[in-house]
Amino acid sequence: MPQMSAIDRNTAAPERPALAALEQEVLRGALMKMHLIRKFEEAAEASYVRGLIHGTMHLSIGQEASAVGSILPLRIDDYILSTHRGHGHCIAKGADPARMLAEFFGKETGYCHGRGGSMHIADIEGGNLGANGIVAGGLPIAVGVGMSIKAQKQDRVCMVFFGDGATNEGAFHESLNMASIWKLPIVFVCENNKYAMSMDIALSMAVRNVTDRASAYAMPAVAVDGNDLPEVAAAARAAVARARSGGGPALVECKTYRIRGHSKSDRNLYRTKEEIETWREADPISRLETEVLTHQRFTRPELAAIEKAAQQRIDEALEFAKASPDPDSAELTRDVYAD
Amino acid sequence: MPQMSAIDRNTAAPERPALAALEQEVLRGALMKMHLIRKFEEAAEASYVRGLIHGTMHLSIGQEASAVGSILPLRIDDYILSTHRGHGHCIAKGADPARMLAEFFGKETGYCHGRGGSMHIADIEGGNLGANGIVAGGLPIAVGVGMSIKAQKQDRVCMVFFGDGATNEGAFHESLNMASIWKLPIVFVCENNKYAMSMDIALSMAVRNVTDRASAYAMPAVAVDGNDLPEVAAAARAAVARARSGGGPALVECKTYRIRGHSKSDRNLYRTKEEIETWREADPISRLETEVLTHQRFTRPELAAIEKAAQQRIDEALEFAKASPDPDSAELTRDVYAD
Amino acid sequence: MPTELAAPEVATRELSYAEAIREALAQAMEADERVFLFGEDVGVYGGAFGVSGDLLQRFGPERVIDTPISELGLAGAAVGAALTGMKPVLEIQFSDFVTLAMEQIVNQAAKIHFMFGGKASVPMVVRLPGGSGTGAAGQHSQSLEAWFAHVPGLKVVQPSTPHDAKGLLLAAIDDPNPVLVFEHKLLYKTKGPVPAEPYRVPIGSAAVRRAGRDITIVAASIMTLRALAAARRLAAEGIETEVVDLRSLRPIDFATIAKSVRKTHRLLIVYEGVKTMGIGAEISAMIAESEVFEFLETPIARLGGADVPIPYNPMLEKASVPQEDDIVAAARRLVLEGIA
Amino acid sequence: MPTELAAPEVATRELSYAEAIREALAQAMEADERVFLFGEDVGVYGGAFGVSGDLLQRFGPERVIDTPISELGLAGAAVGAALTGMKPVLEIQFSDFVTLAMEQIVNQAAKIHFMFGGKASVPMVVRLPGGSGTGAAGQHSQSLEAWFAHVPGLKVVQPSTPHDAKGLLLAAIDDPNPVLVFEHKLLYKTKGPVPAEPYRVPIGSAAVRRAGRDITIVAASIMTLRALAAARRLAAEGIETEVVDLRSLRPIDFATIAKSVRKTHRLLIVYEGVKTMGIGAEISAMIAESEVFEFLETPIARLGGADVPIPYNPMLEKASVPQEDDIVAAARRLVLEGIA
Ligand SMILES: Cc1ncc(C[n+]2csc(CCOP(=O)(O)OP(=O)(O)O)c2C)c(N)n1
Ligand SMILES: Cc1ncc(C[n+]2csc(CCOP(=O)(O)OP(=O)(O)O)c2C)c(N)n1
Ligand SMILES: [Mg+2]
Ligand SMILES: [Mg+2]
Repeated sequence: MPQMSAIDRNTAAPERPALAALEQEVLRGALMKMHLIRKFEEAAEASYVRGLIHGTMHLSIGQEASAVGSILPLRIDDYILSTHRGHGHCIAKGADPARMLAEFFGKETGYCHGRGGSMHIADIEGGNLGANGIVAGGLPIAVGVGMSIKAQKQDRVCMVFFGDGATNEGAFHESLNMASIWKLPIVFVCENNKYAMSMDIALSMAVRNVTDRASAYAMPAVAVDGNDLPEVAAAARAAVARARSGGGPALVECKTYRIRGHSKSDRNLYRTKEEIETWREADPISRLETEVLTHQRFTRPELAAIEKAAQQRIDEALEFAKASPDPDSAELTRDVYAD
Repeated sequence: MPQMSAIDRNTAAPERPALAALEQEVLRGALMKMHLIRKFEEAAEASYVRGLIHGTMHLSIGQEASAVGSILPLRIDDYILSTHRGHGHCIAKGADPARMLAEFFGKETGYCHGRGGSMHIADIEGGNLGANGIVAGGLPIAVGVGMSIKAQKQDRVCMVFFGDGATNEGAFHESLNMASIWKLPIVFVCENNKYAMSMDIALSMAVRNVTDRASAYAMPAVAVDGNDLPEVAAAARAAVARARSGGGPALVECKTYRIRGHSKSDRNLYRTKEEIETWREADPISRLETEVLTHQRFTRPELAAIEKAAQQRIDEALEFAKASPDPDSAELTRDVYAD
Repeated sequence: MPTELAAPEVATRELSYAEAIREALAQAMEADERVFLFGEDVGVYGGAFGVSGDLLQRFGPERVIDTPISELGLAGAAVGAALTGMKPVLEIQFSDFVTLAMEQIVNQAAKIHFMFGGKASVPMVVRLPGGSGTGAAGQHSQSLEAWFAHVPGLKVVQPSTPHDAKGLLLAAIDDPNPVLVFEHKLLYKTKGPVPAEPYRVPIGSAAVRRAGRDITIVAASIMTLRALAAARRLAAEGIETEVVDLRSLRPIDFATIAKSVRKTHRLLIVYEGVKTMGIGAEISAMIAESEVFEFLETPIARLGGADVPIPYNPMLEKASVPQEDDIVAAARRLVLEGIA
Repeated sequence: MPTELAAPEVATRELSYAEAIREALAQAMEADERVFLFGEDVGVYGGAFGVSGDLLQRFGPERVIDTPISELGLAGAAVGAALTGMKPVLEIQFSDFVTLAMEQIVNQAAKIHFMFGGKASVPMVVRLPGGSGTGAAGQHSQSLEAWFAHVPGLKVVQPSTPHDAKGLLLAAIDDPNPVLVFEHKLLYKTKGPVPAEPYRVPIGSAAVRRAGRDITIVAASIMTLRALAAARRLAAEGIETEVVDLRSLRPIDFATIAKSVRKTHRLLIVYEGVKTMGIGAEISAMIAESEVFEFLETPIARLGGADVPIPYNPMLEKASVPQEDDIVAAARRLVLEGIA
């Protein structure tokens, strides 16, 4: 429970259950992670603009509540499988932003020793089995992780992320079916940000919600406001608990929005400025901050301190990434095979 | 209307609508085709046993009503796409059993000049775009056929067949989704015969019916007794009319049963003799014959004449196939490329 | 004296490779209403690499079709449309994603004409941006064209110039067979002369891009440009290089390669795909089993991609596929030391 | 004097190729509870080719798992299970269906170890019954193994004997990398000596099956048997053939092949996959770019599948892949006339 006097609490309107369910340190951690993600991506973007990073990147700015809220109920030994838009998931699962940025910079100190880059960051020790450059590529892998957990009689859970566009891939269908018939401990988290690159979900599927597809697998499904961290966390908590207790898989759909373009080549021809603006106002970080201020869970200076700490960590991460050595070109074919 | 006196008609119970909807010549044609399919497959089976045919084959004995009933509302210029279990569809669409059997025998006179065999019989002029050796392989092709019909502003329809097992392939999902968002003139006919090879549908999917999957695509769907020709025809007629008039795709699920093993290697380890016997009693041909006799649409001698004519046609087909020449080995690479 | 051969046309107008492809698409769609383009983000976005550009505006959403992310389904849709009177052009956003569509391309498109005894054909085109060099790492940088050269029933082309990008695509659209066009991401912005009117570059014909007497370099796609640059440097050292641009991987224009090797007695094959089982293996083997074998004075050398997924780090990425320096070094070694 | 080399083990017990595979699976599952078998109809049906047989009864439905028809999903499931501590063995019912699973095998399984900087590995095995000869026509008879030999990160083996079928499968299950085992449908019923205890045949090692001085035949899978039969006929004509059974396609045991060619000065490569871009192309190219090139007295000959989808008609089907007569003729041509 938050540390405030009974008087303070009485003056504030009662917290909604989803927020009340988040203990103070959990909430602090969640805020910190959302800031870390935002600052991380801003730093990456700035580095790209300055030519320090090559390739492309897929930013999740605006989607932080979906990543952090979903992962909040997970334990360190639970697994996640992430996407091309995966920085948020990675940080939420506890990865070190410095090693992530080093990977972005293609450095030997990066999570993949500079071999993978943004689209392939994996943090195996932290339970992140990897971002994925293939849309829906993680979904079938999740099935195997679920089989593995079950075979080893572990009480772990596997959470797999994917976008709305990914649900049009055959892999989505095959994976949800197998997860369901075998009652695997998998939580399917769809981050529905309304677009697959330029493709409006209203044009790419005939149903309104991704959850409308779950009945084909007799799978419980819930759609939540993906920019509302407490709601996302509540939905994820229920799905994770169910999966962990042998109840089988579930689908959580986080309705959210990506503020940035799809990738660096995006000219935003498929959506209006107004739409972007509307969603900017639903920013998941400031929304949560406003709410916790209202309920006096945190003071303004406390929130500022969290943000500042996040910024500082990312600044340090950037220094680390810049200062790190490049891989040795003589080791080009290292790690092609395990031995 | 059937040619019988008013007195006769009065003594019989009224026909159910699905049967009454079938004009006498249509019904005769349907009975004839069901017999042709049955005799065709029995002849193929016997030829295989006698070593006249090599390879394997997938018999649809017991599923004739599904093939014939579904195709009954189609016009000659409508398209079908068929499966590995496709003899029924092919004959129902009007193919010549002699050229089909010749194909089975690998002869130059066969539909594919002996290059394709049972799993690849196509009758392009008759609108059969081919059987398919790949489970669910025809489904994505149907999407393109639907696009083609629409682009050319034709009033044709494409009917694509597939089994229950095929609905677990990603191709099923991708195809139904695209057909639905683009409102393509496609009728999806699932012949649910309870098994995919040895896999019981109860184990391979978490929902009871294939139709339970249609809502994921906002697609109308209906399940019918697939051994009941008039019911199958009625459901297909509605779906075809809808598709032809621009209403978009629909799914028809024919619940049926394959009496023979999956293919020649099947030892029936996954099902009981009793189950097979129960379904044998629901034989679609004798069921329909009993009903039309009851309603005096046909007399016993008339029915016997139909069956005999079918047998005779298949006997002739067999002679044709046997007497036909083999392909010329010098022409091994003919038709690899079109020019 | 070796010279850079003049471009086959007297066109002076220059287009980029991407623009040349777009022009081919536009001209094909204008000339034949059966032609349409579809794929992920080819419409309003203008294509992930900007190739389709304004085609949606010019031809409307019924002929430039944005699709869901469903590569297998899309390839199948191309088969079905081609089977029934249309001429679909499918863009696979990155050639790596063709891994999802192999079933329809290999089991259906490639085999239908044959399996149906010649009664139906599948005139579809698949455009596949391939290759490394953009920092997109292992799943977005592959060169998988060699797989398709192994599949009877398919045709495979790989243009290296804007001129050929247009002419090969138009030829592919004309062709009654399924044709895969492997474009190269790094080439989209390269410029070159492109005649304004529609024209075809025949599928199955290689092009001698530079004449020389000391060594033949057969190169494909972007490697042709690197080989030409290497040839200029080698010429300064007195090594006269003949550069053959492969252009078609299925069928391979063996006659042009053989003719060149008969003249130069040395062969170096340069390609971006993984060396092992890459297209150079086939070319080498074709030469080694032919009567040209007797004309060889040195082993047949191949320069191909390293045995590694394409790494993200830019230096490693460059090191993983042949660069100009590598070509110069390999050619020198072959000519001067006689070893591959 | 050339002789048939004795089988490497003194085992007298004979098993069929299918039984040998089943024994390997059973022994692996007994020894290591992380190992499990899954795929379409591998359980109650016993496998489409009867390979798994009674394994369901022996190991129960949690270790011998019947699956829906979802090849892409299954390949991905193998990746996920392998990533997290299991050792999955996936049966793809006919190797042709791997076309549906390429994405997971090539983009994920093959690259994860590298892309993750060596931090994770994917010890999965995929068993793929391949080859023609059963009258199953174009979509059920392909030999697609060459594709995978093009992919860094994968290993590919192709056993020709019951002994190797067991030993290579056990080695594959041990291996920390994804391994594809291409079995041959026509070999399942062939018999041969198989030691009862578990043993490994090292991946990446070819086997000299017969010694000879006039010509080296490198063959893979069932072609090894045909090459040996051909060698016996050739011996009667005085042509002494050395037969090398390739066994591993990735990595290729170049040393064994090179040693043999240095001795015989002639090379014929025999494989069932389509000749163009088949595994023989790579072997030919490896020889042609090596110092062994100088030892060659004749061109390097390849006998591979014809440029055609596998036809249904049995005579055409036979004509589409190398038969014993073809091997005899090709070897004769090379030795007597010096042409490929
Ligand atoms: C199989 C595959 N097809 C296409 C792409 C190219 N691509 C990358 S992300 C993307 C859009 C994905 O949309 P969605 O799943 O909604 O995720 P989002 O980008 O919106 O987070 C596309 C088409 C890809 N990476 N993989
Ligand atoms: C992609 C693919 N996977 C597996 C097979 C092998 N196979 C052929 S038919 C079949 C069962 C198909 O079941 P279903 O779709 O229900 O059709 P049915 O045989 O019952 O008519 C299987 C597994 C195949 N031909 N293609
Ligand atoms: Mg999206
Ligand atoms: Mg079935």
